[in-house]
Amino acid sequence: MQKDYYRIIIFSGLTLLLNLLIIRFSFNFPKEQAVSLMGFGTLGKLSMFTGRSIRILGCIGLIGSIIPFVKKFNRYVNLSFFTTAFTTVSAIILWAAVGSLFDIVGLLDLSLRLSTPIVLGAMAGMLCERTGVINIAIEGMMLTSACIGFTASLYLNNIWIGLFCAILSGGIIALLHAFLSITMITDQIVSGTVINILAVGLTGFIRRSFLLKARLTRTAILPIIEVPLLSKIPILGIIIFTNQPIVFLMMGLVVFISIMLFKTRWGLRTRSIGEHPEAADTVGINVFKMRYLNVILGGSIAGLAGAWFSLETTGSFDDMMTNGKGFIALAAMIFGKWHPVGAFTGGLIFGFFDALQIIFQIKNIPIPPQFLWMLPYVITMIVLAGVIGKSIPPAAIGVPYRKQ
Amino acid sequence: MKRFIIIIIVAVVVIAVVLFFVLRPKKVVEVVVVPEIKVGLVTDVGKVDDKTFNQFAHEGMMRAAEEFGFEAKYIETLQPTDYDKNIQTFAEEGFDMIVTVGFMITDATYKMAGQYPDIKFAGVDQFYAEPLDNTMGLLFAEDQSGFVAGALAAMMSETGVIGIVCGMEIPPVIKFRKGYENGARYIDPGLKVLGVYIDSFVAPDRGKAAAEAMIADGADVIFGAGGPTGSGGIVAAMEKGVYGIGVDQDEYYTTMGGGPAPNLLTSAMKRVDNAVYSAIKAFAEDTFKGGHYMNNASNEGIGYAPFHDAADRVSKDVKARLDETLEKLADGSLETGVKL
Amino acid sequence: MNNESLSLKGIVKVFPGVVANDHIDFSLGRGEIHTLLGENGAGKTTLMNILYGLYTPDEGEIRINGQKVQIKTPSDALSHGIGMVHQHFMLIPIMSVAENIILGKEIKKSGLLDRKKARNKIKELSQQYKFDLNPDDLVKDLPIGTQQRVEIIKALYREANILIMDEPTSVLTPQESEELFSILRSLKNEGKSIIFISHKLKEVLEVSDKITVLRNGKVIGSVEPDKTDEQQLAGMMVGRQVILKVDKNKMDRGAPILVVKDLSVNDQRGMKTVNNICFTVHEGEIFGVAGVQGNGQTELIQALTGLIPFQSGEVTIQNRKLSGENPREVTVLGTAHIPEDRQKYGLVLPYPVRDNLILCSYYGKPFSNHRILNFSFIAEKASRLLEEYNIKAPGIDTITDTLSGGNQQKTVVARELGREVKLLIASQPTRGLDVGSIEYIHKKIIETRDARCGVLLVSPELDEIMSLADTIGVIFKGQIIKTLNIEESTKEKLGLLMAGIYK
Amino acid sequence: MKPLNIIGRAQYQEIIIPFLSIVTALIIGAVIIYTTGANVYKSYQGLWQGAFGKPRAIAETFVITTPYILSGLAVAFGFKCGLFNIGVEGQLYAGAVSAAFIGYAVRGLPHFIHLPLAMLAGIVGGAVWGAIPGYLKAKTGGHEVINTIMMNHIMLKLTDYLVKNPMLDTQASIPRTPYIQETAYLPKLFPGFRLHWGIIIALAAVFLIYFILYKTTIGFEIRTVGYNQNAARYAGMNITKNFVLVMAVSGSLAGLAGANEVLGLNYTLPAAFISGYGFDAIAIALLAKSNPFAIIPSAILWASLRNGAGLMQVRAGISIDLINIMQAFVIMFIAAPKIVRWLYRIKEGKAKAEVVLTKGWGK
Repeated sequence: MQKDYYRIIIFSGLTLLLNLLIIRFSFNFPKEQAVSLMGFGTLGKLSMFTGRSIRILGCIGLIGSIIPFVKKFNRYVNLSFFTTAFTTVSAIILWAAVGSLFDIVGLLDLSLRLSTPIVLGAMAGMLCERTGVINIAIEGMMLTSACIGFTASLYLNNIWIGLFCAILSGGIIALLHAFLSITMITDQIVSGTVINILAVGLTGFIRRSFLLKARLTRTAILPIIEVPLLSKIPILGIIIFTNQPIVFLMMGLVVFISIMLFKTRWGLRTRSIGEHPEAADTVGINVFKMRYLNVILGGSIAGLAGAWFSLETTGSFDDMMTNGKGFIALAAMIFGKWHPVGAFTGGLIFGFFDALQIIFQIKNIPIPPQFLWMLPYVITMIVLAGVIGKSIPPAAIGVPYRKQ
Repeated sequence: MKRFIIIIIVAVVVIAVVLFFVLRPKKVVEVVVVPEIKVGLVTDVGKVDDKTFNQFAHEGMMRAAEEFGFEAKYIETLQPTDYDKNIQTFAEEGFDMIVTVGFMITDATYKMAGQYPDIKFAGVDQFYAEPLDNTMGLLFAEDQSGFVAGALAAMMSETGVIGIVCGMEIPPVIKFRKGYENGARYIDPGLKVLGVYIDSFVAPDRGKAAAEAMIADGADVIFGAGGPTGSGGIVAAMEKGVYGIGVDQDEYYTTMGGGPAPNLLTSAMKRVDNAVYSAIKAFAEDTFKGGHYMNNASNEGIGYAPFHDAADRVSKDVKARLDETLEKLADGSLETGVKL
Repeated sequence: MNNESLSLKGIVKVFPGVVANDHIDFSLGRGEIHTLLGENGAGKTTLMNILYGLYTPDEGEIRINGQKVQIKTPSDALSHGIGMVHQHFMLIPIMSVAENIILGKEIKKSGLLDRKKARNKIKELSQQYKFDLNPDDLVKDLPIGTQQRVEIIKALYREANILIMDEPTSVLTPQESEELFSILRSLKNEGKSIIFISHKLKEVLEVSDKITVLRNGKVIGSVEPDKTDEQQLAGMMVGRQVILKVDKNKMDRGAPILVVKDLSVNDQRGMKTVNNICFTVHEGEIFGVAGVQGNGQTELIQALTGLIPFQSGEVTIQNRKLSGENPREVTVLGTAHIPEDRQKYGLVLPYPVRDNLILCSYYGKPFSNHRILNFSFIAEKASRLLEEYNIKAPGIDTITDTLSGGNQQKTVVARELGREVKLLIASQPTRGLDVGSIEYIHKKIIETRDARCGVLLVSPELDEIMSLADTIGVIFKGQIIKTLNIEESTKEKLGLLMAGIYK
Repeated sequence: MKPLNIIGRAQYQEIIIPFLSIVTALIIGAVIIYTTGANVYKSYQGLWQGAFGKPRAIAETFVITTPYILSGLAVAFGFKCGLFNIGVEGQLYAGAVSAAFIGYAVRGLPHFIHLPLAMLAGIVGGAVWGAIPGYLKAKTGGHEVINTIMMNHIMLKLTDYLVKNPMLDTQASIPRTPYIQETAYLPKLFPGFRLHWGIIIALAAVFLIYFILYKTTIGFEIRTVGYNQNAARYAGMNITKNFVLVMAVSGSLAGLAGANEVLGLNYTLPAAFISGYGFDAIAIALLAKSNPFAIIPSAILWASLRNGAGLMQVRAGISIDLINIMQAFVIMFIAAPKIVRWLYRIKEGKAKAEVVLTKGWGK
């Protein structure tokens, strides 16, 4: 009880302070002169007086952060966090938009795209972990399949076959993980580390042996697809229904895996194995087979995430091009409490702040870029510490299943 | 269960074998030459095929080695603390000349040059406060290169907004960016230049995202300055149908894989390969002299690549003005205004 | 024997170092409740795991309805109509009853799970056997007895004809056990055959049609219940005459040592499971807490020993008030604690025995000095305890995990009683142990009492409470509803109290 | 007689399995070298000579071994308490930045005060950076795995900012901090070699960590928490305190590694200081099965592979990628001894209690 109270005081106190700062900040803009322009795609744009708008936001946040102090509303401490997060981000966006158009639709579109590999990676990890196999090798799987997918698409001269090979190679690398951690009963984190190291070596080696000697550097990239009719919807049409295949696949997979996990036989069995493998075994479910299957499926999704880098985005492959996104995906997965929608949210937060960082730089906000780069990481830590709290992993995770 | 695993293992083996034979590189017939003189190259953190200066330096070295019959080897550095060690490895293997690539190796090169006075050193992007007799600092006027790119971008832009996607915030990149901005303003002082640093040289996805955000903000020329990250920006430009400008080397051949690339205007060249080549050439012809060697517009150390597929879209006037700018930079009548 | 639904012939199963099943023959008639009786480690569970496909036998054959069958996996067993209710329930706590039941034999509609149909089917089955189950409840929220019914429904849902019940009564009250027996009888009347595994003689005699006794992996013999009695069965089971009664002197009650006043404790989910409990334990007294599992015993013990905080009330040990949630404080006051789950709380299994023996005293002199461990003293002390408490381990450096359950528990007991103690809090101290170890630990508890310590003993085994305790408090829904002297308590009386019925 | 024999076999296996693992990895490496058409003998000769061929090569191997030991020890120490510290990279930076700052900014101190002060700054920097995720884990349940990954990224950016702005040496042609005062130099061990006293400090740290872990009550608590948190609480140990303590010590080891690099080797901190030690450290700790003394050989192995790679590249033109592939196989074979046993038909020795390396998500 007492601990909770401190938490409320500290958190709401901080948000209160932040909102007061925002209100103070709003007076920096001369009345009637500073105008922010927000673009909403085809819906047109909205122009607002910067100072006044920021002040209104600050007041909303202030109310939100005062509420938890009232004893009756103690449990709304998360509300105060979310309103303040909203007001702070909005206030900074308004600041950035002074004098120039700030394209909200573009920002969201970019966020969704940048979140794609993270969400996919998180779901890859989730599939493994839901059956009780830890996967810290998402990074390695993504890197390998980015490389293999690209190589195959070059040599076979067909990007769709390349995409298929990327997914396949993700699955094959995952098979190694499954073999090591399920059959060989290796510590699952060790096995993941092996794959991460191997991936760096292997891709570097393949790139040098097959790509550079052959002087091949570039392939086509996956086409942009506009969903007929739906892409005409204002705002959503651009953000959701006009995208490249892997983004669509990602969104589809979030829905599909949610349904699969919670509504189908396969999902029920998968979850049961992650929670209590003996129980699943005693009702005749083949634990080993299900684990293999899920780890390989997870790897294939990681393969898709890898293809996003090489085939969908850039049409080239560079060493280490996944740039630690696999580890971010791991964070998104834990953040999302091993749920596809949670993983999607987590990935989106990263994508959003990464996109925001770029746009802030373009808008010349006088903050050193290093601090903007930090943004997604700091936000994740705060959210994890204050709002999400403890996320409980599947009970049997990391424990190899042994039959007698 | 067992059958299931066996099927998968067999499938993997078959795929692996097929891939192995399909993708097996042609064996290069080795010509055995017995060279007497050995040239070595130490990379900045990264590999000799990183599409940036490491690769170009390596290519320049290979060209020279072939021409003069030298034996050429390289060491790829993994961590900055290994610079000294890698240079020493060459020195103790009896190499006669060592090329070090990147400004990060400046101090190590200088130190080792003092230790091994008989070996000649050439350092790409390196400036020594008190140069030794056996060290040659190969410097580049990136600002001039960026200036030319900026001038071209300003002339080609219709919206009055242009963009630059940079890699990490390090001196050569900063010089490119500032040169680009000044070049654009030289043509059109009211021009808006959008710029973004990305905290990695190998994040083409984020480079692309940055470029897209700029294009959404009205930019119609994107200069990608920073390895694969910048190339990501160019890819975005190609996709969205706006102009792109490459960096360092002619990206028409590297990033765009030899075309077609109707929207790739040109590349802001930084001839690391030429500089390394000339340094080795000087050594081969015994004209090696310590000191700094500035590669700029006046000695064709920087410049711009051919327009290739975009040639018919660049008008004669534009080209004339561009060449004039380059000439002015070369003869010193025009300054880029970049100080670092 | 055309009425034989199952027969096992010459089953052999060898584990490294142990012959768990040595040429076992067993046959089960249709509509029969056949009990497998034996001590822990006699091979009952191994045999049933073989039958259920969890283990593969090294030798022997299994016939079902006269047909020879191969059972390699549980799904083979299920397809032959064998269902099993495991001693440790095979239920997934965070899933619903329905999900647990249909797992492995799901009803599908156009690719998705048909929850509605599953729910109906479960309701139907539970009505048929008067189970009163809600398919949407989460398993973790259900009482133990209900969880067991979920397990039974799980088997029935799979249309099992042969039902294996592995020690089903170990977690139930006498009343609940009675209900279970009537369920078993009605199952039997429907023509299902039941293998009932137990080591409790009374209930075995009550429920079975036939009893087969196992000892050390061998079949000792089969008897019919009306032609035998407890003494004979016990003799067959243990191989010698056992004294089921514990010898002890009359209590010599001293000053109060543990006083619990109006204590309330919440469990992990924030439910108040201990509700204003009051009782006192005196020097030289064994205070037994009797009650069905899940009535707040676990939380009570954890709060008393400082593992979890308490909401209100006060606890005094040796006239010192506890500050709450501080196990060290409780230990320093001279309290020994034998936890209910020795592997989870009491021991660090990968540690050598030596380290487990100092787990609660490592921080003080002479075990350590200025935070540096005094190894010579520790080794000496550990060897002494090893000998004194008769722990069968090759040495003090033996990894605890490799010891048998009895020796592991002895390690805990040695550690806790091997230091100066004024109060012993023991929770289910003999759970899952063999008869020899049980006797030993009972003896130690009595000795502790006779050394003028207070003992708080919590056990769901009424027999254990009745043979050890001097005073018995019955816990029901987080309260001690009645305190009795041993002289005035009978099993029937206690059983009613445990079920919450008292006058 | 018989039990003795079995014990003998177990010990023999403890040596033979790692040995065969390395041999097998080398064989796989040879096959890969062969497929690229290079000379296997020349490659391995280069690898060996590059690592141990000359006094200087040996010295260089130990120069790399130094941070490997310290950072590997940092990860292993976390494992002992069931904490997975992926944040060694960030903590190393924190140590390097702090040490560099004290090294150049504090003037006029004698050597025997300035050097320890700078090292202490590195230790404290790393400790603080490590303690934060430890505290968050204990208090809010935030996973140390995520938090340390986040802290890595944050530190990377922070270092970049610091070195390019407040700590920039404006005289230098590259973005780096000013050179540290000579009074803060960590002296070289032998004249003419880069090998410095850091290796001695690292070895001392191994002994110290071993002592703490196995000879003190602190270590007893840490190991107990690592194996069984419930039992630790039962025994009256403070879990929160241990989490914070372990992460702080782990961070301080990493910070010391960073300080060593600055004070003993570079004498400055450049902006693009990419170490990568943090991730190698995980591999080294896993290879050593978190045993402090086993960290030394595994660090040497890793260092020699990396140090030899240079000469291998010069002699045979083999890319450094091969080293990564071989390292992956070494860990794989050591972690999955079944494969090696199967390959070389070695019978299983006496069953031993398994070494718990990691605790999944730290339940």
